[in-house]
Formats: sequence, C-alpha cells, structure tokens
Amino acid sequence: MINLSILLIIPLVTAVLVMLCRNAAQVRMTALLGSVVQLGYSSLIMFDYMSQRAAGNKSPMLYEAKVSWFSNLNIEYYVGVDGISVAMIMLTAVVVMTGILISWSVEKMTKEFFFLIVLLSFGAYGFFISLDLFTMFFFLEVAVIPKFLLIGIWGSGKKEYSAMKLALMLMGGSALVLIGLLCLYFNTDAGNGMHTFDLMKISHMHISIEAQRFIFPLMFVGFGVFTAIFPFHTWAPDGHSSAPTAASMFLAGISMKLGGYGCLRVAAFLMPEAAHEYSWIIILVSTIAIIYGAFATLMQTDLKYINAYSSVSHCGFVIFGIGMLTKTAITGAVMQMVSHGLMTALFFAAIGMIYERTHTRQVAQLGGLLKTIPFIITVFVIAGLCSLGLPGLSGFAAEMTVFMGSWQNPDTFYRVSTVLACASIVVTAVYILRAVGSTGMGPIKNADYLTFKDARWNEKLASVTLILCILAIGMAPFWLTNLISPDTQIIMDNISRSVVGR
Amino acid sequence: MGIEYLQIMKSEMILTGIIFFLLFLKVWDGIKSNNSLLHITNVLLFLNVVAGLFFNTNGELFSGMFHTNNTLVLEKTILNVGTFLISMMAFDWLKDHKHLLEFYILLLCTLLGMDFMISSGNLLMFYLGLELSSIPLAALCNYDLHSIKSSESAVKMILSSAFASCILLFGISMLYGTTGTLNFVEMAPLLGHGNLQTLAFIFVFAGFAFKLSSVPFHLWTADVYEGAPVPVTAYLSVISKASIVFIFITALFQLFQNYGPMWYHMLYLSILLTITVGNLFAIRQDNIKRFLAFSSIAQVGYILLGISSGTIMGVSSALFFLMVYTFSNLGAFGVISLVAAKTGKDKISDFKGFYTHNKFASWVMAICLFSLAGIPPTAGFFAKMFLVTAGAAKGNYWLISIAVMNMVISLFYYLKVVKAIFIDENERPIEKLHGSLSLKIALTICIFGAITMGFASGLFEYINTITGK
Amino acid sequence: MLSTSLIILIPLLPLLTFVLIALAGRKYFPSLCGILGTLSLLTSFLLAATVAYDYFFVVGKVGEVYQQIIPFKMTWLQFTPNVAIDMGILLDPISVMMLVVVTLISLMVHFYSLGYMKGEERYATYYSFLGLFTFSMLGLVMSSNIFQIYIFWELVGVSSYLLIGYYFDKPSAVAASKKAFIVTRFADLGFLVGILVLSYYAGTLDFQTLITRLTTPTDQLHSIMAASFLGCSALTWGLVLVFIGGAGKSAMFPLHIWLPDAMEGPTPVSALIHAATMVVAGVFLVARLFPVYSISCPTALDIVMWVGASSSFIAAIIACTQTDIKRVLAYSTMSQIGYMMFALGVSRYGGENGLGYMASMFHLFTHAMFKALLFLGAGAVIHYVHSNEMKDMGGLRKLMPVTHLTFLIACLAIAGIPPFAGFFSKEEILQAAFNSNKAIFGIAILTAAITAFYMFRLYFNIFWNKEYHAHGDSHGGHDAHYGEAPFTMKFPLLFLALLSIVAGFIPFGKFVTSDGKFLLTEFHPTFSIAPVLLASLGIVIAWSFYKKESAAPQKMADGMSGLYRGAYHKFYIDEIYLFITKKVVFNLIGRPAAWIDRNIVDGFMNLLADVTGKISFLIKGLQSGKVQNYAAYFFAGVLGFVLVFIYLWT
Amino acid sequence: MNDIGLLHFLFVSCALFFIGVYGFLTRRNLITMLMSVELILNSVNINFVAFNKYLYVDKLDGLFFTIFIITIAAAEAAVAIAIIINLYRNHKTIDVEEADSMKF
Repeated sequence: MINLSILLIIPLVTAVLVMLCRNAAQVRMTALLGSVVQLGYSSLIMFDYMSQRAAGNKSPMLYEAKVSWFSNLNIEYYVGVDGISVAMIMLTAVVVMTGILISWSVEKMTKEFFFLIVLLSFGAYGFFISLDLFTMFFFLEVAVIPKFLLIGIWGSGKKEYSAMKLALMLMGGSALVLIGLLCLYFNTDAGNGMHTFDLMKISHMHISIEAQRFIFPLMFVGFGVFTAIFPFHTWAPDGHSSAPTAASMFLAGISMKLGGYGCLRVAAFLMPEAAHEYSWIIILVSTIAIIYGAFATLMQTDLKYINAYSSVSHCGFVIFGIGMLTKTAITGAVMQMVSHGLMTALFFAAIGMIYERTHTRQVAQLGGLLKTIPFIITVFVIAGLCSLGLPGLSGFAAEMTVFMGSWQNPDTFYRVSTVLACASIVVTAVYILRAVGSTGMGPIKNADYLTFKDARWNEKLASVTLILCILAIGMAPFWLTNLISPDTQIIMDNISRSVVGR
Repeated sequence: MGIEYLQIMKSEMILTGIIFFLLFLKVWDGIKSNNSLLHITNVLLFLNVVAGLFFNTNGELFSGMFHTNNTLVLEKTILNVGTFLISMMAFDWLKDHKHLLEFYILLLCTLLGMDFMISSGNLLMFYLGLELSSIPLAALCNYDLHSIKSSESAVKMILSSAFASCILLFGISMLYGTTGTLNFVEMAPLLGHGNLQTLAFIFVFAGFAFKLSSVPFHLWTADVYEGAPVPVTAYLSVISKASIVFIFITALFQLFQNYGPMWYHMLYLSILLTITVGNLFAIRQDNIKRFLAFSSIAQVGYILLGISSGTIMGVSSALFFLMVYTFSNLGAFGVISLVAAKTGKDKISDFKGFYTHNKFASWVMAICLFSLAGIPPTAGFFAKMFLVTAGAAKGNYWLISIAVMNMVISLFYYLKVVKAIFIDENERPIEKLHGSLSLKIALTICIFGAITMGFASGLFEYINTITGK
Repeated sequence: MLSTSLIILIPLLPLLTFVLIALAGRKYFPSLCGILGTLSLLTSFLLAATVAYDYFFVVGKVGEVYQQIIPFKMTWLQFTPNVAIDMGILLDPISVMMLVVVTLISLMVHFYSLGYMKGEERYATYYSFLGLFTFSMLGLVMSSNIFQIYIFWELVGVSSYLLIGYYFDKPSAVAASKKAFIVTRFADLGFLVGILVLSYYAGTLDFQTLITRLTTPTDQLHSIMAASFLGCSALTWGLVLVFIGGAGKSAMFPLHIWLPDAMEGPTPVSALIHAATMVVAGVFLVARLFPVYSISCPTALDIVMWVGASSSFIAAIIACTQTDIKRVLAYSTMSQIGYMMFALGVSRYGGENGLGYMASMFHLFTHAMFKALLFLGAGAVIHYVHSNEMKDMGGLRKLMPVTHLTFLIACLAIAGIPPFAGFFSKEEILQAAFNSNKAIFGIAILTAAITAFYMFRLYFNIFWNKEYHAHGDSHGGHDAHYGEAPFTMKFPLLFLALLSIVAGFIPFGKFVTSDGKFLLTEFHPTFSIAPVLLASLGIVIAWSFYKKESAAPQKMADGMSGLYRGAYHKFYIDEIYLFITKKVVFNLIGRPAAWIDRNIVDGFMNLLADVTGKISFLIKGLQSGKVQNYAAYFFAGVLGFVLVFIYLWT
Repeated sequence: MNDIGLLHFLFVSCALFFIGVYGFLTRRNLITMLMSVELILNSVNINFVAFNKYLYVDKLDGLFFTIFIITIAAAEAAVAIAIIINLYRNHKTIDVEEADSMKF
C-alpha cells in the first residue's frame, strides 16, 4: 500500500546521509541513489494511482493520511494526491534526478550543494502532496532558502544581487500568501468556534464573496510571484542566469510550478466566485506576460536570459489557462506545467553543458558548436524545438490544449487574447531559432572550441531521461490528460457549481 | 507551614542558596583556578534548572503578594535554562577574568529579582523585583571596567532605567491613590474610572514598554547592547526581556483587564512602530550586537502582536515564541561571544568567509538566524506563525499585513549576515576558533532546540492548556 | 483491399529509417544508410502503388463515386467529449494520388542522392532527415483530422528547416533555414486560429464531420454564418485564415520570400521538398476543404483565386531575371503552384464546374514529375560545374547528353508543348479559367508564355550559349571532359523524363474530381492553339536571345530598366520584410520591452529596496547616542499616549 | 479652607516631578541628573505618604512603599555613582554629552 509520507522520508534520509558522507564521490552517489529511489517510488505511486482510477476509485484524493499536528489551531499533517499532484511529483522526481546528474562535477563544497538540493526537493514534494494549507505553506517556504544559498555560493555573475532579489521577492510572495491564508482561515468555520486549514473541508464550505474578493488577489499574486507572473517576474531572469545549472533547472522546472499549482489548487479551487470576477484581469496580465516575455526574449544575448524570459512567457500560459476557467484550458495549464518543467530543465541542462565547456553564454561568442559537441547541441536543439511547440514534443500538446480550451470561452476579449497568445508562438520560433542557429551552427567562432569533449555519461543520461519524458508526453499526450482531466473536472465542478449558485 | 514556604518559593530559595554559596566561595577564596569555579557554577545552574522541574505546587504567600502556578514554573524554567546556557557560553570569555564570581553573583541576583517579579501579585513586590533585576544589570554592563563602550552603556542603562522606573513609580503611586490597594486582585475591579487612573495606567504601560524596549521607549537598547559584554547582552536581550514579557502579560490580563480595548489600541500603535522602526534600523547596522539589538526590538513587536489578541492563544503563542527565541537568539549570541572572546571582532563584515574555517559555528549561526527570521523548518517559523495567527484573530488584517511584510524586510538583514558568512569572499577570513567544550554543548542545545521545538506540537499544546487555567 | 497494418507501414517505414539511422546508423553503419533509406522508401512506394491500385480500381468506387475510406483511426488527444485530435488515415482520390506522388518522388530523390551526396560528411544524417520528411509528408496527406494535418504540417516545416540548414556551417544556409521556418510559422499561426474558429463552430476536428456539418444546412453552419467579426462571418474568417496557412507553405505571394532562399539546401532536397511535395501542401489543404470553400463560402475561394493568379504572374516575371538557376526554378515552382491555386479558385463543387479542381490536381501531379526532373537535372549540372550561376555554364549539351535531353523534355513539359505532360494539365486549367473568369484567363495565358520564355532562357544558358570552359577556381580547374553523372543520378532523370512524357495521357478526370464522380474532359484543339503558339513564341524569343552569346538580352534589360531592376531585386519584397522585422519588431517592440523590463518593472522592485534603505538612513538621527534625548523621546512618547488616549479617546 | 489638604501635597509632588524631569532632560552633569532622578522619586514618596495619610489611614501600604523606594533609591544611587566614577576614569569627564560614542 502506498504511503505518501515516504516521499518526504526519502529526501530527509538522503540529506542526513549526505551530511554523514566522507568524500565528494560518496556524496554524489548517495544523492543520486536517493533521487533514483525517489523516482522509483514516485512512478510506483503514479502507476498504482492509474490502476486505482482505472478500477473506478472515484474519491477526489487518494492515499489520504491525516495526523493532528497542532490541535488547538486545527493544524493537521494531511497529505493526499490527485492526478495533478501525481503529475507534479513525477516531474519533481525526474528533474531532481537529472539535476543531480548534471551537477556531477561540482567541486566546491560538494556536500553542502547536494544537501541543499535534496532539501529543496523535500520542500517541493511536501508542497505537492499536502492538503492542509498550513503544511502546504510550510513546505512552500522550505523551498525558498536553499535557492538563496545555491545561487549565492555556487552561482556566477552578479550572484549576490540575484540571490537576494530572488529570496526577497519569493518571500514577499509567500508573505502575501500568508496574509491570504490567515484571512481564509478565520473565514472558515469548523464548528464550536474553531477554524480549519483543511483544503478539502474548505472547498465544501462557502466563503463569503466579500472575503473572497479580498483573499483571492493575495493568494493568486502571492503564488503568482513564484510562477513569475507579470510584473513580479523580474527575479526569474537574474535568478536563473546567476544560478548554477542544477539550481536553474530546479527554479524553472519545479519552483515555478509551485506557484502555478498553488494558483490552481488554492486560489482558483477554494475561491471560485472571485476567480470568475477577476478572471479578466488574470487573462490580461498573463497575455501581457506571454507576449511581452516573448518580445523581451528577442533582445537577450545571454543564453540563460533567453531561456529565463521564455520561461516567463511559457509560465504565462499556465496562468492563462487557469484564468480561462474552462476544463480544457485548466488541463492544458497543468500539462504546460509538466511540459515546461521538463523542457526548461533540459534547456538549462544543455546551456549548462555548453557553458561548462565554452565558459561563455553570450550568443555572439558562440557558433559552430554542432561540429565539436554534436550531442549537446542536439539536446539543445530538441529543447528549443520543444519550447517552440513542435508536434511530437510535449510543448505542443500542452499549448494546443490551452488554446483549444481558451477558445471555448465565447467572448471577444478572451478570443482576442487567445489569438495574441497564439501569436507568441511565432516570436518563440524567432528567438529559439536565433539562439540555436548562432550557437550550434555557422562557422566555428573560436579555435579552441575544436578541443571540446562531448557530453560525459552523466550528462548523457540526464539529457536522455528528460528527452524521453518529453517525447512520452509529446507522442502520447492522452495518458497525461487521462491522468489529470478527472481532477480538473472536479475543480471545474466546484467553480461552476458556485457560479450557478450565485 | 515551613515546608510550604520552601515548596512555593522553591526556585527563589534555590537561587538564594546558590548566591550565598558563591559568596562563600568568594570569601573563602580557596579555589584558585577559574575553570573549576566556572565548572562548579555551571553544574549548580544545571541543577537549578533540573530542580525547577520537580516538586512544584500552586499557591500563594503573604496574602497574595507572591504566588506561583504551572505557567510561572514554566516561565522560570525558561529563565533558568537561558541563564544556564549563557553561563556555559560565557566560559571562554570568563575563564581568564579576575572577578568572575562577582559576575555570577550579580547575574543570579537579577535572576532572583526576575523570579520575584514574575510571581508577584502585588505592585510593591513587583517593584522590588524589577529594581532587583535591573540595578545589578547596570553593574554587569560595566563589567569590562576598562572598555569605554562598556562604561558608557552602563551609564545609559542606569540613567534611563532609573528615569523609567521613576515614571513607573509615579504611575503606581497614582494607582494607589485612586484605589487604595497594591494587590493586583483587589485593584483590578476598581480600575477603569476617571482620567487620573488612565494617566497612571499610561505611565505604568510606558514603564513596561521601556523594559520591553518597544518604540518609542526603545532607544537605550541598541547602545546598551552594543557596549555591554556579549554574555550580558545576551542576558539582556533574552532573559530580562522574557521576564518583562511574562509580568507584562500578567499585568495586562489580570490587573488592567478593564482597560482591555485601550491597551489593545496602545499595543496596536506600538506594534506598528516597533516592528517597522526596529527593522529599518537593523538594516543599516554593521556591528553585529547592535544589529541583534534592533532585530530583537522587531521581535518584541511580534510578541506584542500575539499578546494584543487578548486571548489564551495569544499568550501561549507568546510563551512558545519566547522559548524558541531563547534558543535561537542565544545560539547566535553564543557564536558571537566565541568570536568576540577569541578575536575581539564584532562587525558583520568581520564574518566574511567565516564558513571557510568554522563550519559548525557557521551552521549554528545560520540556523539560529533563520529561526529568528521565521524560516521553516526551524522552530522560529512555527512560533512566528502562531503569533501572527493569534494576532489575526482580531481581524485587523492591515496590522497583520504590515507585520508580515516586515518579515520580508527582516529576512533581508538576516540573509545579509548569512551571505557574509557563507558567500562573501575574504582573503583573511577568521581562522579556526577552538571553543570550550561547554560552549559547544550550549550551541548544540541551542541548535537542537531551534530545529526540533517547532515539530514538538505537544509542547505548544501543553503551554496552551496551562495558560488556559 | 490492403490490410490496415500495411497501409500504416507506408508512413511508418520512413519514420523507422529515420529513428534507426539517427540513433544507430550515423555511428555504426554510415555508408549503408543511403541504401537502407532507399530500400525502405522503395517498399513504401510499392505499398503505396498497391494501395492506389486497390483504391482506384477495386474498392474505392461505390456506384460511380469514389468514397472516403478511413481504414484506421485512434484518439490522440481528447479536448472535450466530441472535440479530439485523432490520428487516422483518410483515403480518397487526392490523398491516394498524393501518396503515390510523394513516395515516388521521394524514392527518386533517395536514389539520386546516393550519387549526389556521396562522400558528404553528414551523409547518414541527410538520409535520416529525408526519412523524417517523407514520414511527415505522408502523414500530412493521409490526415483524417484537421488538427492532425496541422501536426504534420509543422513536422514537414521542421524537417524542411533541418534540410535547408544541412550545410550548417554556411551562414547563408542557416539564415535561409531560419527564414523558411519563421515565415511558414507565421502563416501557420493563421492556420491554427482558423482551426480554432472552424472547430469551435463545427464542434469537431474530424474532416468528414466538419465538411458535412459546414456544407449542409445544419445548426453548426447557421451559427458559424451568424457569428461575425469585423463584418465578415466566422466561416469566412476561418477559411481565409486556414488559407493563409496554405499560402505560407505553398509560397504564395506575399509569403513566398522563403522559397528562393530555401535553395540553399542540397539540390535533391529542393527537388523533393521545394518543388514536388511540401510546397503543394497548401494546394492540398484547400483541396481537402474544397467543399466547404466552394459550397459555403465562395468569397474565400475568390481570395484563393486572386492570390494564386497574382503569385503565378509575379513569380514568372521575377524568374525571367534571375541568374542563379535554382532560383529560377524556385520562382517557376511558385508560379506553377499559383496556377494550381487559381485553378482551385475558379472551380466550383461538382460536375462540370469541378473542372478547375480536377485540373489543379492534375497539374499538381504532372508538375511534381517534371519539376522534380528539372531540379535533379540542375543538380547534375551543379554537381559538374560546382556553381549555381548561369555565367559559369553554357555549352554543356555535349558534355552531359543525358542530362541535356531530360532537361529539354522537362522544359518542354513545363512550357506546355504537346504532347508532354504539362500541356494537358495546363490546357485544362486554362479552359477552367476561360469558363469562369476571363481576367484570370488573361493572366494565366500570359504567364504561360513567360514561363516558356524563362524556362528556355535557362535551358539555352546552361546547354548552349557559349562553349563550356572549366574555370580554375572551382574543383582544381578540371578541363572540359565528358562529365555525365553516375548511374544513380542518371536513372532518376530518365525515369522522370519518361513520366513527364506519358503522365499527360492519364485520364485524370476518371479518378480525381471534386465530387468523386467521373468527369469527362473533352479535348478542344481549337482552344489549345493560342496557348501553344504563345509558348512557342516565348521559346523562340529565348532561342534568339540566348542560343549564342549576344548583347540582345542586355539591350532589352536596359530597354525596360525599371521593370528589369525591380524584377531582378524581386520587387524589393525581401527588403520590406527585413524592414518590418528588423526595424519595427526588433527596435519598436522588442527593444522597448526589454528596456521597460530592466528599467521600469525591475527598477520598481529595486526602488522599493532603495526607498527602504533611504528611510532607514533618514531616521537614523533618532538614535542620537545622547541619553537625554532618549529620555526626552521617552517622555514625549508618554505625553503622546496621554494625548491620544485621554484627550482623543472616546 | 486654609488648612492644608491633599491637593496641596499633590501639587507639590507634581511640581517636584516636573522639576525633576526638567532637570534630568537638561542638566549635562551626570551627578545632577542623578539628583533630579531623586527629586522625581521624592515626588512619588510624597504622593504615597499623602494618599496614605488622607485617604487610606487604616492601612500602611503607602508608607511601606515609601520606605522601600528610599532604600532602593539609595542602592541605585550607589551603583550609579560607581558607574559614573568608572566612566570618569575612562572618559576623564562626567559630561553626559560626551558619552555618545555609540549612536545610529
């Protein structure tokens, strides 16, 4: 029988073991082992989940476990998963494992590096499985500080500035979440004057519309900061570009998903009326983010900045899909989260591999690398194609689902914004091809590029894993949709019910 | 009869005993080596902590002047533990100091004063305890006789605290004049009539606020903290502050319950000012003691936030926070005292690259700072969450928003220190410091407390139940 | 009928070769990859041929009407209960016809490349890409679902990108591939939105359902007619947007700019992708949705017609002035596709009106043959001369007789000289145009004449004009030896030449018509006199100009210098685009966006931090360090409380 | 009417209080500041005694409090003087304005 807490125990044990290790080699092996076990267990969960659903298990959350934690505040350790969280868990597991593989050659303070990475993953797992808002918030914040240290210590460029900015902006976001959380808490009623943090319970209560009007923006913007919602996205470019490879992978692959997941699972799910009222603002903002992120990317000359801004644009699709409030669009948003997580992780991995060899990320200084490091550049190209939405790779399925879902929203404003969002795929093509073309193709800029060694086993393994996942989603998106759409249906029911109720 | 006295005044008795024993040692002057003296004292203090846990009863003496109950025992235990940790940390600083016994005698006198103060049921007793706990502290601040800063801080301490207690006394005298009694229980129902009483209440409140160092009565804090020797600073920022919070809670909830709405708004004002001003000043500090002083001012704001809810929840979360705060803050001060004792450096910039040679100390510092900043998974997160939650019960979300936003600012300066320790390069970082065993033990206890206490939900629930009574 | 699994094999085999070569082939058996690819293509060609036979002669026809058969279909991505992307195979006359064409040409190109690409560094990669392209193209033509067609649409786009950029160390090639992809991507945006519009109102993505719902008076049809945006009905919008997609792929004016540059790719690739198959995808798409266009929304069809006609004319003009032989061919391709487009445009659904449709498909078929032949021939020439420029050529007829002969046949075919293939198809297109729209007919016939002229200009410049003398710079200056290409390259030429002779005699109206019924096309000699004469006139002019070196063309060029320069510079369309992208998009949108992001949005965040710092600096005076001030503040605080809580307190 | 009542005492003590505060805030000599603290304390004492004498004659809380205040004031003064002397050793002055090395 599945026990979700194991998902938290494995990283903890790994972290402790890492701290006990003698030398760097042991550390790496331990961390890798832990992540592999975690991946195995996550996939076990996924398959078991699928089989249970197939067997007709209709309960909204599976593997629920509930332990009273601070009884006098009704705080519980309450975990459980639905399709969406399962998808997120799988994403996290994959990205963590590949991230550890990619950062195999970290020499400086190896132990601390891997310790922090494992701690970060601990936060992410906890966030995705917890159904108690307090616990959720706890894990949300657990995942912040490791980033600060990772960027600050192992980063490059103006790392102090970026790390501080990232930590503060994310903390500002979670502060907003906290305020919203407290207001929400005191607007719930669990009988005899008690309140509750229990997400499922709250979803059945009716929060007064006035309270929702106040809480929803706090929650949505708060989580939105994590997923780089416009105009609170500026931590992303600096953070990504200064971070070490693995950290960038986590930031874009996992951390930005925490926000999207929160927006969906907490904000939209618990406060449907407000979601409806603010929907047009969400769409407006996310459309701006999509277009403007894309155009801002056009001007970037640093590979990591390019990917960071494109992440802003792509995560715009997540918010966009959620804001559309149609089942298909929300499904698309979740797919986009998964797809973007994998794709951007692959992208950063490739950039990291290139940077490790050329020691520059300036597009202008690169060129013709396809001759010398074909594997890495191929990976780079695949990531790029995925990001510009090539069919057969995950990006396409996700974005198309978002578009189809958005178009079901029969209102000129939404239609126009959908068209604009679609238009961004052209711009995406432009900057991706620019990056790919001037990095991998053309004449070789620098003589010593000829001496480069192609990817090592760990890098190959990491890239191949990610590519396989991307292909799996891109070639056969139906399994992913089957996994998540029942639960988006539940969310939609909650939303539409409340709106009909109005 | 007698045994009852012993039982009810147990901790005070024990403390007095220790004080006299130390005095005797001083007079006898038999033991020459500082280390053994220090070890003896530490053992005594440890026994004091242990003894504080057993044979406790509820009861009162001297017609309600002195009373004790589980909550008070808990509070005294907190103080004892804190004192014990501080004396463990002071080892490296004291072991080549001439008059270390005086240090301990003064220290324990203040502790005794606090014990009396927090278990007082009468303004006279309260005043005696207060003075007993503050006058020797001024002397302690001046303990490094030849340091200019030390003496200056002592002067500031004694003068401003004298002034403050004058105001307090004036308020008390007016309370007495309007009610004719000094006993909390008798006085409480008679309050709430007429401006004279309100004036008196404000005076008394100001006296408390001064000791709590809440804005605008806080200005002495930073200077005194900066000048005083590190262990004394730690003592000031943790123990004396905690004791004042305890008695403050009693005063507000028992004595001034009729002024409920008024003191809620007073607290509202002081919370806003305290948190904001504390943070704003903390941002620009480079001296780490001064920095911690301002950060502790900001922390007081959060404690007041919890208290302002006027609920059991608020009180218990305040107590819980103080426990966590004791461990976290003392951990940080432990590292600082180690550095100060070995190198005499006390600037944040001196800590650049500290991690390169002092891994353990750096982690202790980092974790304690995160706990102060309220970052999970440290206990500080839970403590702060509970305070804020308790405060939010009033539904004053603007206050909450400002408090929470200030948490972000505070994170900035805590991270600044962490950054200096872990990230910044330094060509000549502080080399490996070999602290004494007792210091190491103390640090370990602190870090353990700072991490685990948050998950020990039983503790919090226990506090909640006993404060409920 | 062939079993479904075999039909699926047709596209799958190239895919398998792609995967196999990409993963293993390049490393372990690079030299064999060519053979492997060719064999797998041969197999799928044979399968396709069998399918075609079965379809046209055995199972396809039910009561005089060719049915649409869907041997295979699976749900790929479910959006809503009734809207889903299916992966399916749709067999009907056009798809089967395309099946044959694609596999055939692809086979020829594979075979040809064995010789042409010999010794290339990335030989294996080349074949893997060819496999990928063939797979995508086959998937495209067999799509049963409008979204499926979009998917493969993108895939052909990317494989064309990869193949154009095959010589990736040539900056021009990289630029060209980028340009091709982005321009078509831009057009695909229209396609995508069009799909969204149509599918929303039709409530389905499946071709058959979509077409029935949008052609017969159902409530879907009414709703889509009713819904209007900016004065046009949603249906018009949808169809026009879809057509934009098609125009992009088919290099219709003004989205044609990528096609000439695409010639940077290896010549066989140009033959396959940019002459025979991918570029006609747009025509195929319109033909696929033809019922909707013709029955429900003739307006959109008129747009198709005019775009087609104008592109064919402009392209023809430009082709007259180009000196790079591949570019000439590229423009002629564009012009011929324009022919197909307006043929569709002038046509209507069913019966006699369907002539244009039939003719268009017919022309698509024959054009594939002779245009591929032209490109392959040009490839042979370039292989020999190592240059694309006319001035480096001339008098090659003795040196490479086979190439010369086949090239001549192809030229005659495209010029529309009987009895070659081009003649028949073109003649029917002209007839359809004549029947429906005289203006279009005028343009068409004029274009036909110009076509003949520039094709023979090309022909004479390559094979006659001056004596060939090898120039030192290229290939170590080999002297003018007998330079015929190897068999692997010769065979496709001959085979295609044969086809371009006989293909015209296929009674096309029997098989491919707008409504699947039999359409009798009678042949009017009287009608076809005019076109043939004009074509011959063009040839004669070309002969007089270019048979020998002469100053005449130069004089002529100076004579109409304005037009000539304009045409030579492709009417400056590239420059306009360059202006729009570089100046407008980059400088007016991109740069400001980046600037705003750094300085305003991000600046605001930093400003918050700075302000906090400033404030804390400003209030530092409170902590004056003087104990008396402290006491004063203390007392002031007390008084403040007194003020507030005694005097203001209520 | 012209016998001395509570208000007179309160007036005196009040005056004394403000005189003390004024002195504390203005005089720059540490010893003088200490003396003004004593003034305030005495004003408090007067309060206590007066209240006790006029209002609550039956109980002696006020008197006790006064005695304690006097004692503690003495102790406080002792410690303060000691500290001031030490300050004088270090600073060579007892001007309070000089003791502001720690600020901001």
